[in-house]
Amino acid sequence: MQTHKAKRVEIVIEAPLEGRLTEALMRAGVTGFTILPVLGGSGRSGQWSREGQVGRSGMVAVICLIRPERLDNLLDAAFGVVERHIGVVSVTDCEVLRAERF
Amino acid sequence: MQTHKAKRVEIVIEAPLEGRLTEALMRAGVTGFTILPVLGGSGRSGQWSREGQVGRSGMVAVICLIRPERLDNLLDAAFGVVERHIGVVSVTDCEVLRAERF
Amino acid sequence: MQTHKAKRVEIVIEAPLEGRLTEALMRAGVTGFTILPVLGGSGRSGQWSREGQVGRSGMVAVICLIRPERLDNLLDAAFGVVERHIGVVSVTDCEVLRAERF
Amino acid sequence: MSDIIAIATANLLSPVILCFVLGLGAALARSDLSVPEAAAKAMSIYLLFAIGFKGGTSVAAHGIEARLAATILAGVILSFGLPFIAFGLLRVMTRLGRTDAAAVAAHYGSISIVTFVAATAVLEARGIAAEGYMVAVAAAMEAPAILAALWIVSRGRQGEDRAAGTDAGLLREIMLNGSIVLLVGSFVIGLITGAPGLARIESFIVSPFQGVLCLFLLDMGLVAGRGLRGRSGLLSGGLIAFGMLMPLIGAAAGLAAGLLIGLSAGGLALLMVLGASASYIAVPAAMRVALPEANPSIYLTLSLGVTFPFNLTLGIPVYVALAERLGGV
Amino acid sequence: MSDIIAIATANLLSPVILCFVLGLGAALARSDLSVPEAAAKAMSIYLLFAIGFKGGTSVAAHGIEARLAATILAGVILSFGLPFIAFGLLRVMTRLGRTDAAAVAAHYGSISIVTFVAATAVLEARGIAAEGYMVAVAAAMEAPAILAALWIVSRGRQGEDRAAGTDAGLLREIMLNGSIVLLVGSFVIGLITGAPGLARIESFIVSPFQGVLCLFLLDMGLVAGRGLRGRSGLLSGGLIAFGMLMPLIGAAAGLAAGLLIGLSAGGLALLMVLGASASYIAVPAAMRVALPEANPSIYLTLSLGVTFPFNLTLGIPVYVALAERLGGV
Amino acid sequence: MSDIIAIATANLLSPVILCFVLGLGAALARSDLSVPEAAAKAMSIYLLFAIGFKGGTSVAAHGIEARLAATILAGVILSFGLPFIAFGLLRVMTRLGRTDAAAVAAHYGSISIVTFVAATAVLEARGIAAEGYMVAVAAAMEAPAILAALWIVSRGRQGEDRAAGTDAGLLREIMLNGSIVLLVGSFVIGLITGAPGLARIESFIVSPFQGVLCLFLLDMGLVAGRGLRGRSGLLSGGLIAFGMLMPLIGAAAGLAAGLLIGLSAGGLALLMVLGASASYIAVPAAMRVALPEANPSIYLTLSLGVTFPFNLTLGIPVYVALAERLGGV
Ligand SMILES: Nc1ncnc2c1ncn2[C@@H]1O[C@H](COP(=O)(O)O)[C@@H](O)[C@H]1O
Ligand SMILES: Nc1ncnc2c1ncn2[C@@H]1O[C@H](COP(=O)(O)O)[C@@H](O)[C@H]1O
Ligand SMILES: Nc1ncnc2c1ncn2[C@@H]1O[C@H](COP(=O)(O)O)[C@@H](O)[C@H]1O
Ligand code: NA
Ligand code: NA
Ligand code: NA
Repeated sequence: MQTHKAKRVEIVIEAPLEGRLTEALMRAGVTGFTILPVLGGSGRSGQWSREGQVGRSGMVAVICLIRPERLDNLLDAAFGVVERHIGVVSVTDCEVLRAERF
Repeated sequence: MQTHKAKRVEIVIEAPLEGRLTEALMRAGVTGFTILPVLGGSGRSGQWSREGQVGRSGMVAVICLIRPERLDNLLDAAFGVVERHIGVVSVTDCEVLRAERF
Repeated sequence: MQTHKAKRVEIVIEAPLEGRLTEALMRAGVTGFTILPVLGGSGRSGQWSREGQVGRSGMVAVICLIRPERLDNLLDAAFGVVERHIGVVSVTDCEVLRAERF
Repeated sequence: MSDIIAIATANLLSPVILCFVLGLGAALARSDLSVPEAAAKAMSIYLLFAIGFKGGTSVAAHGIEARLAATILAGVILSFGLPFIAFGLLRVMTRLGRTDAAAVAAHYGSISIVTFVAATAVLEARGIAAEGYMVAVAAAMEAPAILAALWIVSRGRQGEDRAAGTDAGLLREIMLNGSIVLLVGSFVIGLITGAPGLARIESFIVSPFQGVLCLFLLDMGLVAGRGLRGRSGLLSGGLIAFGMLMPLIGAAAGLAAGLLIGLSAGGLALLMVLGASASYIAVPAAMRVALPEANPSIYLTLSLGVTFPFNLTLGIPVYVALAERLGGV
Repeated sequence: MSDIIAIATANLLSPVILCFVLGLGAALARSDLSVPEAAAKAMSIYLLFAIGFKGGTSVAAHGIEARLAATILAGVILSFGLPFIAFGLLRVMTRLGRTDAAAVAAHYGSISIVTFVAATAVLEARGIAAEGYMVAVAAAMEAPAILAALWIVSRGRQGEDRAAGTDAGLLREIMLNGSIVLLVGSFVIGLITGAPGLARIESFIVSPFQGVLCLFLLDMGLVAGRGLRGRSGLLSGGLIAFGMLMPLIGAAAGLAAGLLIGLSAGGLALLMVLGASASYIAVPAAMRVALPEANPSIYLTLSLGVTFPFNLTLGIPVYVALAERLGGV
Repeated sequence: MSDIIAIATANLLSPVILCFVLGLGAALARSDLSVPEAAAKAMSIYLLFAIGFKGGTSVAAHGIEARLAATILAGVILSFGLPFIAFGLLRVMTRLGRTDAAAVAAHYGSISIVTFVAATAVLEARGIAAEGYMVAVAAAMEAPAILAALWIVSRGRQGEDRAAGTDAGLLREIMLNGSIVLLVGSFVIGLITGAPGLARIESFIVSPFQGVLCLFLLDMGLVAGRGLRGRSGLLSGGLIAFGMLMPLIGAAAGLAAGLLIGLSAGGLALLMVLGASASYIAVPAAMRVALPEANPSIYLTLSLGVTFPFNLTLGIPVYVALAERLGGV
């Protein structure tokens, strides 16, 4: 089946920042993204778990499939938001069906 | 540690279609898959969020690790279900432990 | 934007083992990980779904971004825990921002 | 007239409605107030179980009348028939294509159980009794509308696509839809255990009922508001007009059927509400499977953002007032 | 005999049991009816808190008797001893390997708190009082069975594998299992605050109790049904027979111990229920950690799909009837 | 003095506090006991709705007094002013940097609604009435502290960074924070529907209130305990001292303001509690957005792990006793 090269960007970020990140992504011309819940994790700022949270805290994972040429825009936009906050950004090569969607 | 080449297929699809997709995957000889919840997202059909949903709506992410040679079968099966619906399919190269499982 | 080579390890494991896995990962010098909830799945030990569970059962997905040179340590540690249990481990090449974090 | 206004104001100033308004306002103002999905689902399970059970016990008390079968039959006919009227209206009043129109039509043949529950609360507040089996009628009305819509679409389609409409598993999914099963199941349980059963769980399903309904409608308001915020652009004047006209037509049809059968004032009001209300749970899910080409934003926004609030605020008082005038005793 | 039938029918026709049957049927019919996991967990927390607290307040009222210690000790012995009987039976009646048999055995030594709660509801309905400290006994019986099973397995194993069974953290996890902590904790809170404390939260933990139990058992039915649907193939005739014979043996052991101690009819019935019931929460999780080679489908399906329904429907009435005959006052 | 001790012991031995202690202990002992996030959120929605609504109905009963405005104004001033005192103290008592100190300070100007609710429960238990509009005051006090903190920080900053603090959307987010909207909204609903409205949902929002509060505090204990377990290392002696001194200062400020306004004993106690309590929901989320450099572990652990338990166990009894002495009638 016909597939097309693309990049899969995965951004783990604090929940209160979610809205700001997605807005930044849209401004950067991202056509779509998917948000996954996160149960917990660990990093330089220590270990945490959903259960240990009150209110809107915790983190989410934002997954974004884009055409390779759009990657830099996206990373700049994402970095602008993540920069001063805890969280991680990873990029993977992938193939997508229905490239017209991206 | 000994690893083996495989493909990681990630399918984001509407929850009401989940059952139909997994059945199609099994028919296509897929040995296993993992289903992750989705909090929200955005695409050609607009932005949505779990909170804005009632009932069985929303989307799920189905992750499927398979041997490279089985990829085309899987994509055909997946495409048959996703085709007329909203959702995205991406494929990544990966390595797996315990290849005998796939 | 400047990115750095890394590995993305995804481990799907039974929830009761989560604590043991993360401890093993830390001992293996992993600097961070993210835990995602799992709704259900299928594999050699059959199909299951969150809804069919009582108590602390079910599975979780642990995602771990690390420097390539640390991969083997991590896989050994992970395998030590997963070995006798159901679950899968996959590894993908990726690029990360802010390598100093890994 | 005066009594309509009386009921309307009493209704509009009830905690239940004000909670809905609060949710609506909070969402439109983009507040981050939200009710966890699991909590909302749990409340809907509670509400379905409570009204189903109470309906069953009341039937157990009054005995099963011949009218039960007649009313259920009437409900099925309404549910199957109304989509055709809705479809015709939509093609005239709006620019919706065949598939979108059929999908919307299905929602208006089917019912909104929350609207039904809100109506029972209003009747209770006015001390009007209703036939307990109306919950069974509600359950019976959920599915037929979907079949009507699929039939409408398939008539306008070619081979392979027609197949789509008639998906193997779909029919089972529709009939065994969770809310139908729970409603019918708890109705039967109430029927079997009767008064003694009710006595054992009364303090759970009766006393807190109104309060739970408040919080549930708070969430409904939030959901409706979020939908309107994002998608109100989709609603042409014609669609909005349809969203308020169709309930009145459905209510009129329910009224006619109810009078024929000779329902009590309470039963009459509830049958009108069932005719007037539009589904936003069972039908949307079925439409995604059977008519994926239909745009979900249209039918969801119309049913949840226009018709549901309309019935909740203005519709119910009107239906109740009319039923009180015309209904038997 | 007649009274057994009387209790059995009263029990089978209670809303609580019918809700379980509804859930079971819905799941077997592949309905999409489901209770959110969070709601189910919240209900179990409510139920554990309520019975623990009520038990504590009743002990506060009647004072701590010498029999408390004796009964807890008896419970621990039952929990540790029954797995050996179960293991023996399984090796004779079924083809299960050593590890699978030991894992199953652990479940039958331990207890099902929901079965316990359902039994208290039946006693209440019949106006039979029971020793408040039975909840403490229930908590004490959760863990020992696990150790018994690990010991059985380790006896048949070589070095490195034996290590597996005795995982450092495991023991702590078992003893500090959430349900044990909550049950014991709320028991102690009830003990401390006594009647005045109960008065403050009575309308929360007493009146809605039966209703919450209904919805909780609805979910239990759904879970059990899903399990049976997928895995009933695993159940050989021998396993099913074991799943109904073992509870009777456990109940008999509980009866004997209870008579020795001289428990009231209510306490006797509850100790029988504890002996008869099989765990499906604490033990399965522990088995996944300690005996991963054991097939979870077997013990879960057997405990949840066979023994739980058996006790709920037929077992409890029998145990209660016998206890009423033989128990003290 | 004696009455303080009386209230304190009565408070410490109440089911509510003991549930908190149970949760705290379970978490510190690393039990896997946990309340689902959705259930905890649902309970907080219930509590906010209930106290807001009750406050509204009581204002509807007693009429809106001039003191309402005065008290709200006082609350706003307290909320904006206390962070400056807190910031000063932190710079003296601890080694926290400017940003961390400001972030912590914001929490102490704002309020903990759960502490407020717990206090109302204590007042009820002692049969002391309070002004219904105190819930409106509570809502008014949530946000100003955040602005004060941002102002403190921006004073010490250069251009581009100053921008950060004053994020476009932030202000709206703070003002339309879910808990503020729900509290104010349900207050207004109570105000509109008054006694008849209350009558309809009383058995939902009044009778089970204390019980729900118990389970909610069980979860608060679990969360606080988990936080302490992981991060107690962060708490220097100075920080802990601050965590217990600052509430007393806040309470004193509240007392002074309340006496000036001439609040009743109940109102006085609640204003003291509002001054004394520290936020751990609204403010932390705002701080993550506005002051990401501030270490969340510090302010969360301090507010939730030190000040919340302090107020809950010792603070409230002291405030209530003082209020009873000095407060009007
Ligand atoms: N190496 C990693 N792999 C996967 N997730 C990570 C990693 N490092 C950090 N994270 C995630 O990002 C969150 C914040 O990380 P940090 O900013 O390092 O505290 C953690 O709680 C994890 O959820
Ligand atoms: N480029 C993308 N990257 C990640 N997820 C996407 C992307 N496009 C769409 N999705 C997901 O697929 C869903 C439906 O997409 P669409 O069919 O384009 O409306 C969205 O709600 C997202 O969850
Ligand atoms: N090929 C696969 N792709 C993705 N997930 C899998 C795969 N095989 C197994 N899994 C996941 O691992 C769990 C246990 O697998 P197994 O040990 O094969 O029973 C399954 O329930 C799935 O969630
Ligand atoms: Na209708
Ligand atoms: Na047992
Ligand atoms: Na304060």
